[in-house]
Amino acid sequence: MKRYIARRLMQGAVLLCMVATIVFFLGRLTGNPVDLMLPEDATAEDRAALTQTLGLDGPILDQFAIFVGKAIHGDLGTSIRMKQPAVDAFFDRLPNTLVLIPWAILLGMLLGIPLGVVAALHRGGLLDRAAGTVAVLGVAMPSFWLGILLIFVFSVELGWLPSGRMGGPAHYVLPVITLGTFLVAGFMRITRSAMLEVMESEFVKLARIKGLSEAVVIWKHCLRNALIPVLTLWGVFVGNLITGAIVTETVFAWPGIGRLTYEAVIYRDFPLLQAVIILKSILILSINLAVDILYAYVDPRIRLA
Amino acid sequence: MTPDAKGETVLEVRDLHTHFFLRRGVVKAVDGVSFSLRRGEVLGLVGESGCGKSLTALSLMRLLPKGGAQTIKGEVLLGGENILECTPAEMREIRGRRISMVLQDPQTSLNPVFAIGDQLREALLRRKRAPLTRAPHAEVMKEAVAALRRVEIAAPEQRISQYPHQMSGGMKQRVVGAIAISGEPGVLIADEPTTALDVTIQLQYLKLLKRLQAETGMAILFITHDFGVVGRMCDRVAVMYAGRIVECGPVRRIFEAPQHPYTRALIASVPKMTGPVGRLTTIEGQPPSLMDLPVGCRFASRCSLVEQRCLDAYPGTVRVGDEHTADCWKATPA
Amino acid sequence: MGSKARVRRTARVPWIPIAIISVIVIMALFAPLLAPYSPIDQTLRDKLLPPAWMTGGSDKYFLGTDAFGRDILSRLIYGARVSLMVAVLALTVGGGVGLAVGIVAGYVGGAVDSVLMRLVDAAFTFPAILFALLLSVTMGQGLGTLVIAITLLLWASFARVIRGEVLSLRQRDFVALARVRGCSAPRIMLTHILPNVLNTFMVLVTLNIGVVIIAEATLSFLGAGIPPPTPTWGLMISEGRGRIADAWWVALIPGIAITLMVLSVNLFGDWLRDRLDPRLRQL
Amino acid sequence: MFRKVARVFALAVVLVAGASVPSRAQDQKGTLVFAVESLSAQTLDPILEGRPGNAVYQAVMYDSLVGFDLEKGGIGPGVAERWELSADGLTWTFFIRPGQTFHNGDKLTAHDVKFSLERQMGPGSLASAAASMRRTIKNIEVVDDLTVKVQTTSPQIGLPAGLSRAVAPEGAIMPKAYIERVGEEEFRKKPIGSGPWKFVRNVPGDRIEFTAVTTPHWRGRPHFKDLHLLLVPEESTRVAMVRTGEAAIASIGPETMLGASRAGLEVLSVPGTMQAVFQFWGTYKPEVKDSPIAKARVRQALSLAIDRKQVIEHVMNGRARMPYPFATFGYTDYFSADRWEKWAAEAYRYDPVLAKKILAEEGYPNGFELKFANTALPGTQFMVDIGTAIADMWTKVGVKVTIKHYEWGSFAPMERGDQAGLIGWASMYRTAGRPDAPWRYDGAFSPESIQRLLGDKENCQEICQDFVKTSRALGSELDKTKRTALTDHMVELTANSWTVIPILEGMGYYAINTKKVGQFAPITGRHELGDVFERIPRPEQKPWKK
Amino acid sequence: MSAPLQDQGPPLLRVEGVRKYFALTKGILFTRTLGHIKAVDDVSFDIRAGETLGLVGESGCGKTTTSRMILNLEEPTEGRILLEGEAIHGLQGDALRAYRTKVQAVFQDPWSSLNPRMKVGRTIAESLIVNAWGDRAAIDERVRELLVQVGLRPEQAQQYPHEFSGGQRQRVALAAALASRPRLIVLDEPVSALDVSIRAQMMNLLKDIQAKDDVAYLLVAHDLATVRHMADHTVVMYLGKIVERAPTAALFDDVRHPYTKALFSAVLEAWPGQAAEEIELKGEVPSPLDPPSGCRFHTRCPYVMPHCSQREPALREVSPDHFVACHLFE
Repeated sequence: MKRYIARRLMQGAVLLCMVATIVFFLGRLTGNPVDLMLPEDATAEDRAALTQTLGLDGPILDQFAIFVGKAIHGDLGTSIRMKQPAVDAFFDRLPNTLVLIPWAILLGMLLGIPLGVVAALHRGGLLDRAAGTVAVLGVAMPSFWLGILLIFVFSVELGWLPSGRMGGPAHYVLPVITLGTFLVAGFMRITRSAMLEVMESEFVKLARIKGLSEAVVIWKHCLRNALIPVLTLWGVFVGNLITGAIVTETVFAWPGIGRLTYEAVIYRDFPLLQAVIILKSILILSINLAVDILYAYVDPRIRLA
Repeated sequence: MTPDAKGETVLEVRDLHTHFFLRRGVVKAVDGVSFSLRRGEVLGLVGESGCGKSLTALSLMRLLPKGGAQTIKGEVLLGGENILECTPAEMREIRGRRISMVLQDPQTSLNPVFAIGDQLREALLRRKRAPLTRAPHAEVMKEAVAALRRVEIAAPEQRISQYPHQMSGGMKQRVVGAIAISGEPGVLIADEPTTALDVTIQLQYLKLLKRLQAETGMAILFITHDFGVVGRMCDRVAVMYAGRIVECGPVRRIFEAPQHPYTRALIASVPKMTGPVGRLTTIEGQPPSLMDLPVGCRFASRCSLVEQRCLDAYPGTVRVGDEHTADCWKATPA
Repeated sequence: MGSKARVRRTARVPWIPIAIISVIVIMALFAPLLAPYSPIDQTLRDKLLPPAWMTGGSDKYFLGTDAFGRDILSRLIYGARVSLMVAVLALTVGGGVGLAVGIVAGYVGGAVDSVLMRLVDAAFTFPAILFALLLSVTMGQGLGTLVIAITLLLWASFARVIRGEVLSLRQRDFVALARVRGCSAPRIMLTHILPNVLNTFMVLVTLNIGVVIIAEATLSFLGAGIPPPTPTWGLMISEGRGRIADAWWVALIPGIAITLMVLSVNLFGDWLRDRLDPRLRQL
Repeated sequence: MFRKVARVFALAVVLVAGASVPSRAQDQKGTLVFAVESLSAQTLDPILEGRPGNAVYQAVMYDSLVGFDLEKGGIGPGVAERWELSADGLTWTFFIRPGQTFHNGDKLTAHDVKFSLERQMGPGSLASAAASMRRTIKNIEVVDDLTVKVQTTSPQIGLPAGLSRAVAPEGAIMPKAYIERVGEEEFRKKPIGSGPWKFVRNVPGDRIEFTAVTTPHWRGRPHFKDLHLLLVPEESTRVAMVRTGEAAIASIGPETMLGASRAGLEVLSVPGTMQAVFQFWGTYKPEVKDSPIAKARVRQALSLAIDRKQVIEHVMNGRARMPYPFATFGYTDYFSADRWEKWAAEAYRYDPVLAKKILAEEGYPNGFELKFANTALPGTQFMVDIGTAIADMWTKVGVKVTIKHYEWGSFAPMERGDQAGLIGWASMYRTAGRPDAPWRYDGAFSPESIQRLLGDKENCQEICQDFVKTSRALGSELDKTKRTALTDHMVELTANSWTVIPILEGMGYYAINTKKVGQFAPITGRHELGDVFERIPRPEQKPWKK
Repeated sequence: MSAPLQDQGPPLLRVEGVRKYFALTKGILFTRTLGHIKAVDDVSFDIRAGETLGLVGESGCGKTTTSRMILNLEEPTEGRILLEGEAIHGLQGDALRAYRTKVQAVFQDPWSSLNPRMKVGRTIAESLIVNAWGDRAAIDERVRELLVQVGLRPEQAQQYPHEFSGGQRQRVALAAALASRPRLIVLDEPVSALDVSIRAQMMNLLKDIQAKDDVAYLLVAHDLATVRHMADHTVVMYLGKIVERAPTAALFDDVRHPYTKALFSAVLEAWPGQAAEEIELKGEVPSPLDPPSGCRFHTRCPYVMPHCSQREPALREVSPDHFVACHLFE
């Protein structure tokens, strides 16, 4: 296991280097933040001065060398727009996103897994198709559209829920629904197919031969096995959620890293953008690693291998 | 020990029909199977793949695969009670306690995510009718160890906390056996339990089964395609072909004087360890499609002795000897 | 061998989704014939008319008009064209690259596999939407940018699934036998592996049509899609989102269109998967 | 890194931190919530925010040296009550309003003014005019506690305007003693100003909270107890928040205006703050000599093809007006506003027939192909709409328009300080009005500028040279009449060149929930509300009107 | 080191001291080898043209790895394999292609050995196509001929594998193996997945083809009766080693090695009540990662002697052409 983790960490490091390099050069191609920071009638002189202040004037390779040198020491630069260390900006906002994600996953699982089980139990039947349709509806609706509709219905028309921003528990409802619905289909599909596979297996037959009740057979023997592939999805989903957060956080004025990312692109805040992408990659990689370790815990075949 | 008299019939199957209802048609996988099983006896059910022997077993357990399989006719009398008429709840009570089963593939028969002990525990608790969660753990585990010891697993105390993937195939099949017999069932169905095992391990397992049977007096329905296993294990043997039992009788009689041409050909086609090495006898052709069965004898198209009447009508079951029957026009009644 | 009769109960053919998909495809193909107006022609005086059946609606505009007085029905019809074009292009390019990478990585294995799979991991780590945003900012908005961006979003997931399939195919005897018969590696990949992953590929394509359409819409929402006035469904929602309170039809109608379309292709894809490859459990 | 992670999780646990606010005078109560699409840098150090328009949140807590004329727009008294220019035009003297204090009780004196201006000019400053201030300001001298003298290297007529918030936040006055005592880091964490609102908390990416000063303030003592500025990038969400009362005021665009007013919200528009313009880069360059748009008449025809009234009516929901010539607004000093208003009404009329006729005369009876670059700053979706509408109008006179939308930051020619990429194109963007037109004109037309619309150093022909001459003269002309004449000449030159053509004027829109705030009016020419919050009454109070 | 079989002529295939170790490693940058799975450990035998060699053993004994090395699907760790005197590993280009025409294979599982997306005619023709054997018409003719040879109808070339039963598929697989007129066909459990009645058909067919085409077989099997009917020579393997090797008839007459004896007694004869000398082995096959010292069978051997665990027995000739690796025969 240790060896496995070590290897994964190594791979992660290589990956991060790739990501960092791509981001650096791509970011430099996308435009210059100077113009966004200056009024339209700034003079060429103002422009040059600001470019120098921001350290954007050297040859790009020199800039890259400086970037790498600092990055090794954990300094991913200072946000041009917010004038604070980019790493700090990221970690300031990260909790706001992190409090959203578990709820979204929970919502996805609470709806998706039972739907998947029901669909598998009624394979090919009406309930299967109904469950499938309900679940797929989540992926079929663009999340920004869903978010706007939810605000319009539940906040503006009905006045039940606040329409945006972080706040008390009520503030979580709409963003979590927006973020979580698209997971339902994923969880449902994988639960369904895993259940179908497991339900055909010999050990389920043996469990029935033992005379166990149908509930124990389905919810203990089948589901526990079916949950293993469900778990592998977590890694993918968290990645999706972090990306999906860009849209959700924009719609709901949620001050998380999704919004931060979007702003970093829009304002060409290179250091911030680099930091956000690199730190996000670290986040996704660590979550994937954590999921794999968890996976090993759930599946004894891996744990004890 | 139950006070059953030796030779008492514990399981009787009468005219069992289990069909698959598919959109393409009806697959008559089990199409009129009858046999009986006596206490302490091993009945071999032999046949080639697709002849319906496994489905017969699953029909007896009422564990038909999903997707259109249905027992439409017949009786399965377990101790005189037709279990086809039981409610699902009653059937759960019967399974594992009065009739149990060992499956073919030891690799997939155990749930990979639970320790061996857990899986045994479920079965043991069932026997005690105790709620799954409330029995004292230590006591049940002690019983689980005993159950493993009974199937000759070395160091059962350690094995109990292991997971299936940590065991060899032979060992897993023993655990499956331990689970299957933990409810002291009167009838055990063994569906090709040794097919996936190496020959030396197979021998160990068969001997174990024999011993367990001697200890408990259970009746075993032993499903196999291997005449060697039949010869070693069984008291009587029923030969199945295309959904029907075509011949049934004591093992020695079947081997020495098979009455059905299919049985005869089948035994002849098996390569032998002794005797001359020459061309093997073969059965040409293929078994008929279970979706489109002929009206006459199902073996007629491959039979070397075929006559017109074989094609016209299915031959009845003919008593050809003491406890020996054959479904053939040419069989001579005893 | 037991007498286990292997039966697969196929789900019923999803006629309603197929009908919806057909309607949309026909809309896309024959847009100039079907659309009552030009999708970009503005009539500012007729702006924000509600659908014909509502009070204030005009018979001229069945689904109403948007803020520029453009006919929503016509835009919807032409929008189908753009959405499908993006889907076809992105799936051809992204799916094709993923297919090739998956086959090579899975079959060749070893270092090649490691390198390719690390690339796939990198693609998964790198937020694709972000990449698309960056790209649209770098290259300017447009169909090409959009297709490249969505391609980058797709190829890795294709590659990963296909590779998994190839790994299990490689274990099959016919692949070893092909080597024994003297087939070269490229030949085996082309004649033995490729035809056997095509089912999986088709299922992936179907299930990903929805992903592409949503991605296109999302990028339009974030201002990185196909630029106006070209009608795309995502752009229509984006343009109408501010008016949801007073002119709901501008955003709601394309939203429903996207939802129906994606729902249909997904249900169709689910069915296809059940039919062709029930083991396939990818999203 | 570990500490950071630990902090993150600690924060994640504490979701909402309740802040206890001490009780205060009865006449200040409630919270004024303002939702805005961008808080830009969201920093409260004035030297770290370059764009004036985004500094709405700094205006709340800092006063600037020069303020506004609340009635007419343009500049007016601020921290300095009045200012005067020496006869040689090289020294500005500012007279500080007495009795001003910072939030920590320190007196605001001329020392703070000198300190602030020097800090804005300093090397760490990102202020947009830092470079030009360094170049033009020779010396800053504290005469006494309430008097400051600023000496410039050459006459700088526009200096007071440059130190007002109407142009740039460079005039913000910071507490010298405090910053010197606690250092820059601490100042940025706990900023202190002299404005009517005190800083409470800054949650990056989410909001900034202020609380009202309890003492009287020359800008007005706030009626609300607290002020929250919320960052809500999605416009429909902002409107929704005003509808639900979660916010009292939100910045909006024309596209949500109708919905907002139908929903019973009041829609406020700020007159004359910005222009939508389209312009042609490098028309004088040899490589575009044969291009249709190298001809001024063709460019004029394109202007005639635009139905501005339609755009104002339908795209802007009637909340905009016909423009003056480029970047000249009603409140601009030294400028014959009436004359140009009349001129513009005629020149910018809608006459597609004439447009077609001109095109035919110039040799394009069947139109020509035109590439049209449309740029929009974040939060100005309506610019895309305007561009789309105009492209359609041009199409209707036979011009085949290919429209391409850019974000401001990716507007390639701007970023390189070179228009190579857009030569031969029409391009459109939004420009802010300036109280001092010459400054804005210099940035657009002079051969040294970034845009150099009339000519560059290699190609500076007649008009270009005339412009340079006029512009130089304006820089040092102290006589008001002569100055007006020069300004008018400059406007005339550029307007008749048809290189920059305004479309409409006035964009600063807000949706207001009247149950949450009382009646108030914005400051003309000041499209953000940073200097108005303290005057906004509570709903039950009497309206604040200019 | 064991001596090769005594032969009348040069062997078609010679396996010389072949070992195959699969390394188990640890570490990322600096890998340490923890140990080796000794799948095949010093195996030698010859196959003569036109004859059948049976390779018998339980799962994990190395028989399949050996056959895969002969098929050039795996490289041996040590030792070499010669076909007609030429080492087969390391062949390139034309030489490799020529080798591929000479050695073919039929595998156990009829369901996995045919490409489900390829018409069977194309599968059969494949080795002809890749080796540019002839033009299209000639290849079609050859495919028809092969189909008839294996007892199928020529028009079945146009069908896909799913239209065939297991036995028919195995015939197709055989036809495909025969297409290039190989000198040796590796038969890896060719009949064990087939039903009893089909199995006999297949075995007869294999024998007929051998008689006609003079092709040699390497028959990998676990079923002794099948080997008895098919093979001229038999090699018994246990844990990667050859324990006994003899002409089939001699072996079945006079079983020497205790393991072979156990194997024989575990065969369940289809004749009930035949009480032979029965050796029931205790326990399971040890892990090839950590095989027992000395004689690998000593942990389960009923005749185990103290020195069995110390010294490895050599394969020695106990009677003409009958080799046994056991200390009992020293």
